[in-house]
Amino acid sequence: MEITLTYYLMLSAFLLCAGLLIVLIKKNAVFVLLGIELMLNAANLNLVAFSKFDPSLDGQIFAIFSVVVAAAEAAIALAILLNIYKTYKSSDLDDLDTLNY
Amino acid sequence: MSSWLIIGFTLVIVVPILYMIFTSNIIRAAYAFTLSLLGLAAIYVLLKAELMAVVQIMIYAGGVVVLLIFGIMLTRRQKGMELVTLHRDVALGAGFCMILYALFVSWIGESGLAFTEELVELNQVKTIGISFLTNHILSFEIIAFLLLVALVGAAFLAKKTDSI
Amino acid sequence: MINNLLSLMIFLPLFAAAIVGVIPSHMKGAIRWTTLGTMLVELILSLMLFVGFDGSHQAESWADAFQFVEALPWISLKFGSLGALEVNYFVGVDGISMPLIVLSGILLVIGVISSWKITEKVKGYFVLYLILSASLIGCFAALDFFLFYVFFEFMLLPMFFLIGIWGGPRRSYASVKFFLYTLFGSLLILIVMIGLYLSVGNDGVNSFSLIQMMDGSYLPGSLLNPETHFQLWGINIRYLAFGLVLVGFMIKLPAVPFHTWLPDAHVEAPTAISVLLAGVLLKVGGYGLFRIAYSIFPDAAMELAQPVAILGMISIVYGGLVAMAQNDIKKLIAYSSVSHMGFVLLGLAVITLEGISGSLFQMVSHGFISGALFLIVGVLYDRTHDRQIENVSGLASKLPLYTFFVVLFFFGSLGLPGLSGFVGEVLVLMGAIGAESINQLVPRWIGMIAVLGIIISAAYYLWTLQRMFFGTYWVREESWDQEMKEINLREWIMLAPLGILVILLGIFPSVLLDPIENSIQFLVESIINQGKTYLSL
Amino acid sequence: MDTAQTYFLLTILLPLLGGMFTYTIGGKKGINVAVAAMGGGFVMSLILLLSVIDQPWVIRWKWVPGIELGWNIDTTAAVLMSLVSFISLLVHLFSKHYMFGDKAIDRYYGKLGFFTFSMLGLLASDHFLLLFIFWELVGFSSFLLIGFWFDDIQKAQGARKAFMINRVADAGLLIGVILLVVELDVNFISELKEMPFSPMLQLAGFGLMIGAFGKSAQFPFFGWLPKAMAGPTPVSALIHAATMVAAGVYLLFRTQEILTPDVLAVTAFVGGLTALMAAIAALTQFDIKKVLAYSTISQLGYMVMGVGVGAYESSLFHLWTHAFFKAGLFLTAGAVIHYYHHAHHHCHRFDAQDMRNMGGLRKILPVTFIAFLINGMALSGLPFFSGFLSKEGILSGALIWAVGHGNAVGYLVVVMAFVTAALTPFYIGRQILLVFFGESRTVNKPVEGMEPIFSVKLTLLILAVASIWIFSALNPFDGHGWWLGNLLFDDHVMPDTSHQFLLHVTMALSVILVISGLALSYRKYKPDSAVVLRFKTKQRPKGLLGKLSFNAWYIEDIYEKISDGFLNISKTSFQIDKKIIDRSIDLFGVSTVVFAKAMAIVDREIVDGLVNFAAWVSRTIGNAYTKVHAARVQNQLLWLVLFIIVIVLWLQF
Repeated sequence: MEITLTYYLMLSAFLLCAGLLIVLIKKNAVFVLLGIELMLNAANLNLVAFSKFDPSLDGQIFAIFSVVVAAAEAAIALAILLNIYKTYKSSDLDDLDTLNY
Repeated sequence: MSSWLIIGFTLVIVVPILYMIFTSNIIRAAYAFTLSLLGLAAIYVLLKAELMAVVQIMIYAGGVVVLLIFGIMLTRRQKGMELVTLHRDVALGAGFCMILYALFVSWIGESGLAFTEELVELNQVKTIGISFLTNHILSFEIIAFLLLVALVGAAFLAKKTDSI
Repeated sequence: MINNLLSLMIFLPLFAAAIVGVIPSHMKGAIRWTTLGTMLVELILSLMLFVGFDGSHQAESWADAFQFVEALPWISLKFGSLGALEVNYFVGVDGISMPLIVLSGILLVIGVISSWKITEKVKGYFVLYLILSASLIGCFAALDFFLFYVFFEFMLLPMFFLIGIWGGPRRSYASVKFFLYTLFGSLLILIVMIGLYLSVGNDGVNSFSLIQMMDGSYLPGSLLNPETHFQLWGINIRYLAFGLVLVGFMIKLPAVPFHTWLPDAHVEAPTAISVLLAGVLLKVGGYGLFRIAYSIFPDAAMELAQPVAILGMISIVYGGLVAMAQNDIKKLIAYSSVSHMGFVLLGLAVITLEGISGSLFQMVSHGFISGALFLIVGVLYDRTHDRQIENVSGLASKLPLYTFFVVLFFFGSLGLPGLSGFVGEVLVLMGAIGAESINQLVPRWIGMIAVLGIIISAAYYLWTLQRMFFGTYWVREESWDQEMKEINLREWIMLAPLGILVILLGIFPSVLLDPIENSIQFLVESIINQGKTYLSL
Repeated sequence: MDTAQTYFLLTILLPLLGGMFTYTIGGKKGINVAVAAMGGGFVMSLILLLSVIDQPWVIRWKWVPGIELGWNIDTTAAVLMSLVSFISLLVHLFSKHYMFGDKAIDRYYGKLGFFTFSMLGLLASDHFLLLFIFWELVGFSSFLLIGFWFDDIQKAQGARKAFMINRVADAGLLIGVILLVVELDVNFISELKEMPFSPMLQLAGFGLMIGAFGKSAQFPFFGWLPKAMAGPTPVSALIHAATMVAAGVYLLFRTQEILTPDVLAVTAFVGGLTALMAAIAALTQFDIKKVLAYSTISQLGYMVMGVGVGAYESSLFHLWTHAFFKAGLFLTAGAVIHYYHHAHHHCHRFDAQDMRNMGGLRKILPVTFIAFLINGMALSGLPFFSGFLSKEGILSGALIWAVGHGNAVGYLVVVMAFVTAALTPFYIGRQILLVFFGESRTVNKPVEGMEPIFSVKLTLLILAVASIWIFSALNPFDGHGWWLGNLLFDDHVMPDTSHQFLLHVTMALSVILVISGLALSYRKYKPDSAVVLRFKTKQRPKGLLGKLSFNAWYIEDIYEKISDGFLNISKTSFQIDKKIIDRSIDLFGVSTVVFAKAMAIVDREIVDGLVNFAAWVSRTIGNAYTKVHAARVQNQLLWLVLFIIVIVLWLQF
């Protein structure tokens, strides 16, 4: 069986949709972060897969950038999450409704 | 041979992700996530992107996941309590996501992006390093600055609340 | 003479009300004496008005028909291009309002004396009383329609509370009925007032001035201008306006079929308030008919003379018949008021000199007589706390002096010559029977049927007299027997002046009619002339 | 103020002031003041008569703007004023004895003075309105005097009914007066002159006629006079015999110029009818005063008829003579009643006025008997008494009138007049025989010394003597020879000689009738006749005519029916008032409230509901929208996904 770009793109799409699904349906904020990481990975996979057919390797470079940004994002997000938890004694996203009222 | 490997690692990615979707336990989900990240790294290797695979393992599996697990432990309500999360809007979310996936699939299928010809082998790490400091120097600097800001910001946020 | 006599008369009671308002409420004596003093001053002022009134003054137009005139700008709102709202404080008297002011002055004093026995919430009572008296006098003196309306409405509220708080057992029903009826009437008047305001004025400036309304200085092309012939539902709008004012004041008068508030209000009201209600308040209705309905809409008055006269006739006969069927003496007198005020309406409707002077005389004389009659009922009620005719009999042998007054006022009311009631009635009947040959407004038979009224009134008064005062002495309750004492000094002071006035006016009616002769003549002429002018337009 | 005015004012005011003085401050001792004032008034009236004999005294003054009232004292008025003053003086004197001991005698004199004043004023008024004023005042004072003993409800009722019946007739008079004053511009009685016929004049004439019928107790108003007998007997003498009841005749007499022939014909007919009806009613009465009352009505009928047939002078003459003899009859009847009242004061249920209890007073009260006899003969119309003379004139006048007109009604009037002339001596003879002759039917031992005191005897005798012919006319057979007639009537002419025959017929017939009447009554009621012996226990008559006579033609029952009818109308009106007018007003109020409630419901449910609905819609949408976009991040993401899908689809297709 021939593995083509299409295959990677489909896998990436699956990752994206799965991450999105996790973001949408899980109540816990940490879980949501997991989903976001998953979606970022989907992007990375795309970049890497495209760069396989690109001599400049720009795809990989951007994937690395993306990983770095994702790491920084995760750190910041967790810091925010901890502060929220301190304030609201909850990590449930539904409880964060102050702006609603 | 290699295609079977790819399919096998794909399963290593997909199955933990499905588990993540259906489970309520965050810790287990985090472990499953780690597994799927490792599977992804393997895919990268098979895609001849070794540097990317290394970065994936080091930063994601080593850094981000550990960070997340700390986050899970720190936000546990009380000792001994199950690390359980609840689901919401499952049907809607699943529906939308499946529709989206179907769209993507059909779109990808229609797009005709079906490259098969592979490039010649290169010294990837060297090429990437030169690119960083030449073509992509601005991006590199910005990423560095971003990391600094993120570091300071995270440290600041993680401080005691009353000092804000 | 004092320059601001009328203003003084209007505002003195208000001032006194403020003073009474600050007297501590346990000092009942001080409150009573303050009110009495004020009212005595009012009486003196009204007598000064009577004496100072120039009866020989021959008016050329309404503008110079009034005396003691005071005018001050009051409310002046400018709405730019929409025009302006100009209300003036404009008072004055002519021969029509002057006797009524004097009547009020006299009855208000007597009302205070008869209120002496009010022991509950004295302060509130007298404050309301003073406000009422101010608005009564203001109503008779106002020459600005808006001012008149303000005083007219101002009268209702104290009256409502005076009946509703100090009244009898069914007081709330009565007071609400009174209030709604009168409010309904004043609503009709308000409509006409606005219509007149929009139609009357000088040089495009609208005016509330009654004088301009009576002189007929209508703005060209305006709603009520007789030249416009504006029609609503196929009827000339001036007739409609006249009808509205007529109904509005007929409620106050009251004339059948708008009279049913009166018996209830009278039965429930305390004695003094009954006296004022019958003596003065009803006259406001009559005065309104004189001043507004007939003076401003002479054309409609002439055209509708016959229906109005028939209403008056029905009031006379029907009121008397209903009075005969009463068992409650206060109700009887209330219905007799309906009957006697019917003469006012009838006399007015015919628009002849006799009719109108009789009508005015009847108002004054009915004021004294019905006031006295309610005092008489009050005397009995004070002793027995009962008003049923069949519960007492033969009082004449026990209370001869009281019976003397009863006979005097009963016969005064049924029109015995030599007492004031006769003069008014006979003048009205002369007017009503003679009108056909003078101005062809009202056919003769109406007056002839109205003569039945004097038979009926004799019937019920004599029957009452026989049932209550003649025969052997008997009272229903043992306890009443001890209370049956001859009238005391206070009651003497109230009844004797009224008796003297009734006899005086009966023998010398010219005491009242001479000073106002010119005014009445002018009124009649202006109604007839203006009416003919308007009708020919 | 000229002298005539002074005299006039003194004449009318002295009785009033004397009475008022007695009533207010004089008390029981003030009676003498009232009597003295009345005496002064009488003297003044004579002086007044003398002063106006040449020139009538007229004064006008403004009453109200546009109407002038006036007095006019001509000879007629002055003569009648003297008459009233004189009789009133006699009544004042008589009452001193008669009312002695009554606890309210001061009030009695006050009312008497007031009545005299009103009556004098009535006679002196010139303006019709002024006449009406005094007319009413006379009625009022009569009410007061009839109801003098108001403790007795029967008497009070009598007073009320008398006043009411008068009032009804007065309404007619008022219409007549107003029509005269306003429509015809006829104001002053002294200025009356013949007027051309007009319907208005006719109507006014009928109005005046009704008023006169009321005061003079003519059919159908005569029922009040027997009721008026409830008053003290001297009052009956003064008011209901001599003065007040004559006012109607006086009015007709005064207004003869303007009465139309139709009015006169009706007047004549009703006068004759009343004379006959009342005479029949007098036949069967038991009450001594009621006989006299009906006799008064009957005689008044004569007078009214006299005016109707044009015999004004005779009417006035009859008024004059009747005043004396009827006052005398009443006063003597009063003396009789007074006697029985005192003789039986221990017996409460005793009726001192019932003739069934009387009899044989001739010996006990001789002076009273003589006075009664003379006055009775005058009443019956026996020659040589005053009544004969005056009645003669009326009867002949009626005959001449009937012959002149020649119609059936005229002769009917004449027949009625002559029948009455026969009945009058019959009933007065019956009364004299029953009261004064025979044996007493109750008092076994006659109480001696009950003859009244001197002043009363004097009073009675004066009135009796005045009924002798010589005080009226010199010729006892000349009905037109009234010596005052020359004084009163300028154009006093003897009747046409062509009627001489009729005059003789009348005279012969009336003498025959009177004597036969008297003879009949003696035959039936002679002292030892069967009727008299059984009279004590006599019951009411049984026969139709007897019942009609005893109940006075049921006139009072008719009044009762009418007044019941009025009361029913009144009650119906009240029900209309309560059930229809008031209820419709209440209904209006209630329906307003209901409407208001309905509006409130509409307001709450519909208008408010709409607002609420709008609010609900926006809230629901808002809530829904809140779910979409608000705080829950994941929701926003969800919708984001949806829109991405949508956009993707849109881009794709």
